[in-house]
Amino acid sequence: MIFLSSPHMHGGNNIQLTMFSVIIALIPAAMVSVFLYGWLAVFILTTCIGVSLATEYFVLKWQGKDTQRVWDGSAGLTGLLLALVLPAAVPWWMAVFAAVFAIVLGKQLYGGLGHNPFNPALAARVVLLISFPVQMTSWIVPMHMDASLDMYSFTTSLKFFFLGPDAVQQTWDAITMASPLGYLKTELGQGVTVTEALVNYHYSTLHAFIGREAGSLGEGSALALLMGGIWLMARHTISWHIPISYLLTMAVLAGLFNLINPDVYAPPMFHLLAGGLILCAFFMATDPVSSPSSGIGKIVFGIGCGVLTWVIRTFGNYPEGAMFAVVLMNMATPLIDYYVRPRVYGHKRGKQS
Amino acid sequence: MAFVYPVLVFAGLAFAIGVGLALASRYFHVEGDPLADKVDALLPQTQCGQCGYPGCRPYANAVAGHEVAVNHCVPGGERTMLAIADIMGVEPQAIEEEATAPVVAHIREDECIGCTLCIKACPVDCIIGAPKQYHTIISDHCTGCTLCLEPCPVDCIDMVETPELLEHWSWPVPGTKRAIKAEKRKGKHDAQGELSV
Amino acid sequence: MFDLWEKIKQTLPMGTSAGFTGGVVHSNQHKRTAGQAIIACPLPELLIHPVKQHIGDPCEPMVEVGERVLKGQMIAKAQGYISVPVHASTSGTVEKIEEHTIPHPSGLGLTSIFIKPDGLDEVDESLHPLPNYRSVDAAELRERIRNAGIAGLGGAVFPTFVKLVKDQKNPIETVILNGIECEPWLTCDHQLMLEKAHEIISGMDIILHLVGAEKGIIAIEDNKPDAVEMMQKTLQEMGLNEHVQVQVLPTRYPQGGEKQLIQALTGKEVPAGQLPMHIGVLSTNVGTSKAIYDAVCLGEPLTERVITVSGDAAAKPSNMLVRLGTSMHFLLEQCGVSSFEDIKVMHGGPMMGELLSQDDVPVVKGSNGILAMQKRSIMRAHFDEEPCIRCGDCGDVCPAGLMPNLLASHCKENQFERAEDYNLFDCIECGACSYVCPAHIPLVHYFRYGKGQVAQIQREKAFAEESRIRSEKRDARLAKELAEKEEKRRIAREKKEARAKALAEKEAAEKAVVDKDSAEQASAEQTDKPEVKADDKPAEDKA
Amino acid sequence: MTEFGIILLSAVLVNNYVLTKFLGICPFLGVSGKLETAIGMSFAVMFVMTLASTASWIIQQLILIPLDILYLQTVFFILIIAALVQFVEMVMHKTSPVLYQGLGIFLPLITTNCAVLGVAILNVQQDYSFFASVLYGFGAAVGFGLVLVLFSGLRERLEAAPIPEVFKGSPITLITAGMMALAFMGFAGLVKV
Repeated sequence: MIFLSSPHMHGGNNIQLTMFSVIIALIPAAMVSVFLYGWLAVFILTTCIGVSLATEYFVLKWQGKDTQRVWDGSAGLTGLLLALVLPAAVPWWMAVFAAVFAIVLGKQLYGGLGHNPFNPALAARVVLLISFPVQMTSWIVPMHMDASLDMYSFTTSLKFFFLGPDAVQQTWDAITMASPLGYLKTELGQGVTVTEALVNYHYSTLHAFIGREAGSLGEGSALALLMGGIWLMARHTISWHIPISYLLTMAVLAGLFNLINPDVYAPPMFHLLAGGLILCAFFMATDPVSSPSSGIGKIVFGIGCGVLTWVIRTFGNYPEGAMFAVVLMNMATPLIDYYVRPRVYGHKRGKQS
Repeated sequence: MAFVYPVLVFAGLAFAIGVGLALASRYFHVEGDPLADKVDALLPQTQCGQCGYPGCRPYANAVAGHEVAVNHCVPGGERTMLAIADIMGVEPQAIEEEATAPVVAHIREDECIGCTLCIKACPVDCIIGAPKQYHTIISDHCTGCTLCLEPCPVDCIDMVETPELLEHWSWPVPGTKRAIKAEKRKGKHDAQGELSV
Repeated sequence: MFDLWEKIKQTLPMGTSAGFTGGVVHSNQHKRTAGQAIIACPLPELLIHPVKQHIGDPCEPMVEVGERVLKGQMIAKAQGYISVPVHASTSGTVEKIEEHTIPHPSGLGLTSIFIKPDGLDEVDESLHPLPNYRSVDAAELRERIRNAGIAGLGGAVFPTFVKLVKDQKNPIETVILNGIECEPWLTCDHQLMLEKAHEIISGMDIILHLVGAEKGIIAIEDNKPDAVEMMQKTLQEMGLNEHVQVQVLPTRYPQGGEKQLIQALTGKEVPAGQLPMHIGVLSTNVGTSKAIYDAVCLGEPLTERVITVSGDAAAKPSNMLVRLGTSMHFLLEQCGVSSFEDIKVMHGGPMMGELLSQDDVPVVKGSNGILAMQKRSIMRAHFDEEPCIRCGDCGDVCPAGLMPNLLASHCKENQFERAEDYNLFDCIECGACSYVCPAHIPLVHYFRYGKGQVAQIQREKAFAEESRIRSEKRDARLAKELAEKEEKRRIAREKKEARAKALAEKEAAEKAVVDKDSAEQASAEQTDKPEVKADDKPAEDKA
Repeated sequence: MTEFGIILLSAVLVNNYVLTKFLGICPFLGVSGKLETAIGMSFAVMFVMTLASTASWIIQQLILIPLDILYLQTVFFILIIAALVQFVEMVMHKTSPVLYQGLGIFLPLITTNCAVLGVAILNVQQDYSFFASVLYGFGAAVGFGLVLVLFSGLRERLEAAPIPEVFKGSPITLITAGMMALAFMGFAGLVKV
């Protein structure tokens, strides 16, 4: 006999719906990436998503699980997110490796959906960054910046993606450029002030906002990401806690230090729009599985991400710290869930009965 | 003679540390075995002796002294085993005998000859009666240890399952269709494994 | 800082209303019976009264099989303090007293009194009407409310008289009348407020008088504007609108929960492990208030109540005045349910109610709704459980501020200590978490499982402790018996020896007397003597 | 002051003993199964490491260098560490028998823990001042404790996860530890030592 407990009504939400809303929210950003990098972006997106889905299918089959779960949207979302954090210069095998790593080591080995301690896409991205630092920090010049560059047509892109720069008779230097964060880091290391560096780079806040700067595929346009993120928040698919506390912490920290010494510390607006911060804040850090469950826990998580991102960007070797920060905070998630709990009705805060 | 100094220094230091530790060990001496108490508190206290020890306390002492495995308490079942393994910091071990449904002893009074042998056997003193009188079992206190079955010369004691009480009813673990399916699959998988072996 | 956060949280659109933490909003589409006049259910052929229809100790039957009983006659008397009696709901004869399935998720039974109605509906008039209750002693009023068998009719069925005390230490300041009815489908309280406003408010006046409270609040959700209007109008007519006010709250489940309602109305929380009276609040359901009025002013014990009979399988859903003890299947047949094949009967609302087994069970005091649901619509709410994606939606809607996903996973892993550490026992089982869970995890079921297991472990622990004491006592007794036996044996031995010695001495003396003259025997005596002396010593020591 | 801050930060995050130096792996894997035990172990290691670096500095400066017997460094250090561990063990047995049981064999094993000996030897190699070496020992222990506690939190979650049979236990634990080490690479270059 099966006992069914109340409630005998359901609100109608389900995992598939959640996952597909996030995918839909990422479509503007994916479109911007295609606009910036042409066919290259299309190849990377399709490779990552396709390989993720295929890997998921084979792993599920190998484990004797229900292969229908491929369509719950989580593998597709992982592939999409992974593609969006990769630079356009990655060769095909790196994209494939990252997708397989994300699905197999990032997720399925931990027992599949709901059990991965780290965000799979970010874990794969961190592995790539540490293993192939050069390729992962070289950014293809976006299409609008150098229209004369023959990089974006279907055949050239295809050759480049599969055979590398030599196949398209291009040198690495000619087709890549530094991202604002990377440029700033190098210049600051040589004693140039922040303002000078940004002027030399022809940095424009407006461009960074609407998406005309070099970077990973999905990092380009803060506008597109914000559109998706705010839509998700309005739908209650993601809660506001992590993005808001993350961005706020970043802004406060950057602003504070920028006030202290504007020559060394970049202004808050630059930090907010540069790199993968917005993508991480709205789509990576909010990955429900690897972030805390309670509202307060999420705020602590967001603050931690903000601090770590700023610290790594400002003092570390790597120009971009958002991904590291999120993975590092993912490690702390179980502890946050254990120690930071919401106040229970009828109890005083901090005192567990 | 260059080696004399180092040797002396080393010996001296070692001696000083030795004395210090000896004093400390006296100061931090642990009385009794608090662990055995903790283990004893986890045992169901049926005093049934199925673990091979004459009661729960002796088994607790043996477990606390790492003399015996943690999986010998039959009535305690898996939960007790896990709790003991947890507190002892050892790997959980499989329970050899399945714990049965809770039972209590019941005397068929018309057959009882009043020999008082069961009264002597009961570890928790829950059988009342006098010589040549019917005995009866206070079922609220019976631990279901079955120790009274053996001595009864006329085999008039039964073990009966305790009735399910409304106020003691509790929700079973949720069983969804998928969980049931998975369970079935696992069973099939195990069966296949056995076949192939 | 965190308190500030709590304040900010209340102003944000994230599953919180101004009133209480968490909660979900249901649409009104399931309130099919809203606005339908209460109709009386016909007399069934058999009435079944379980001896326990409240929270607390079960009653003891006080009628014999074959005895004739009248409507309102007490047929089972209260045992213990937290207990209220059961009354016959029509006149007839007691057919039998035996176990019968009760409306409980377990499908287990309880001793019940079966009454065969004679159709006369003759009323037992031993309880006199007391319209002038203000002149009556409070203790007597309480006793009357108890003897009328009144327990909370909102569903919790806690004996009402227990709450109606005038305590110097915890004076009741506010009496809350709960007309929230936040469960989807249910409309019985709504309709009761429309039709029996006068009685309800009179009942509240009795409560105010009993506990000596000054202020009364009638809480109604904003999806029942007609009830609000009716209550306000009646209060004005009765001239009570100075003390008692109607407060309209935004519709949100589970606002009808006692603790949540108190939080929503007063902003105060009932401290854990305490009762509303400890913060000077008393809350009762509108139906209970009406029952109190009936018992005091009309002299009628609790024998019938208003029930919403509805569900998606009921062709003619309605609000019905039903005799307690009426068969639920009979009731559903009145509402257009013809076959019980593909139907699940639900007792209570869909959020907190229970599915019943296929057996026919009687209506009890706590039945506020009986819903006939299609099996497939039930299954639609109980999808297969998928892995938790830890989205935290459950925590956002939890009115108790728990973290349901972690709690459930601890219950699932049988880590009950951890679960208790996460305040398992503060869960009110409202079901909001399961309702929003995208992974369809039966969270409430896990909590119930966990609570049951914890209770069982505690019972086993208590039993083990008792057994240990008994066993230790037995060991001590055996040791003592052994010692006593040894002692006795020793005493016996010594006595024997002493006797033997005395005998020997005596014999020796006699011998000595006899052989005194014999010179050659004197030497023999000398050889004997040391032996006797050696034996002598212990006996002397003992003495 | 800045120097001390850098020493501490470097020992805790950048040159974390477990995740970048790969020292002390055996207690890291052995006692990270439960949060409570991990916290207890962290404190025990913190105590032993701080005292060990203090004592080793004293011995280095007052005995080994004056007597010119640096070749006996390891022997002396092990003697001191063993005594300290013995002491901690006695105290723990008295004050917290459950933790004592929980740590089990890993408590006496702190004696031969490479992290503790490592802290003593690296300390004298880097020629720190007394205060700096104490701080370094403490920082290394905090780093060890931090990672151990984080890891135990993760492992408690893994416990409940339906991990494929072949990866249960050590494999998934090592994979997770590897991921943690990768993430800690993000701190690279945070302080230029």
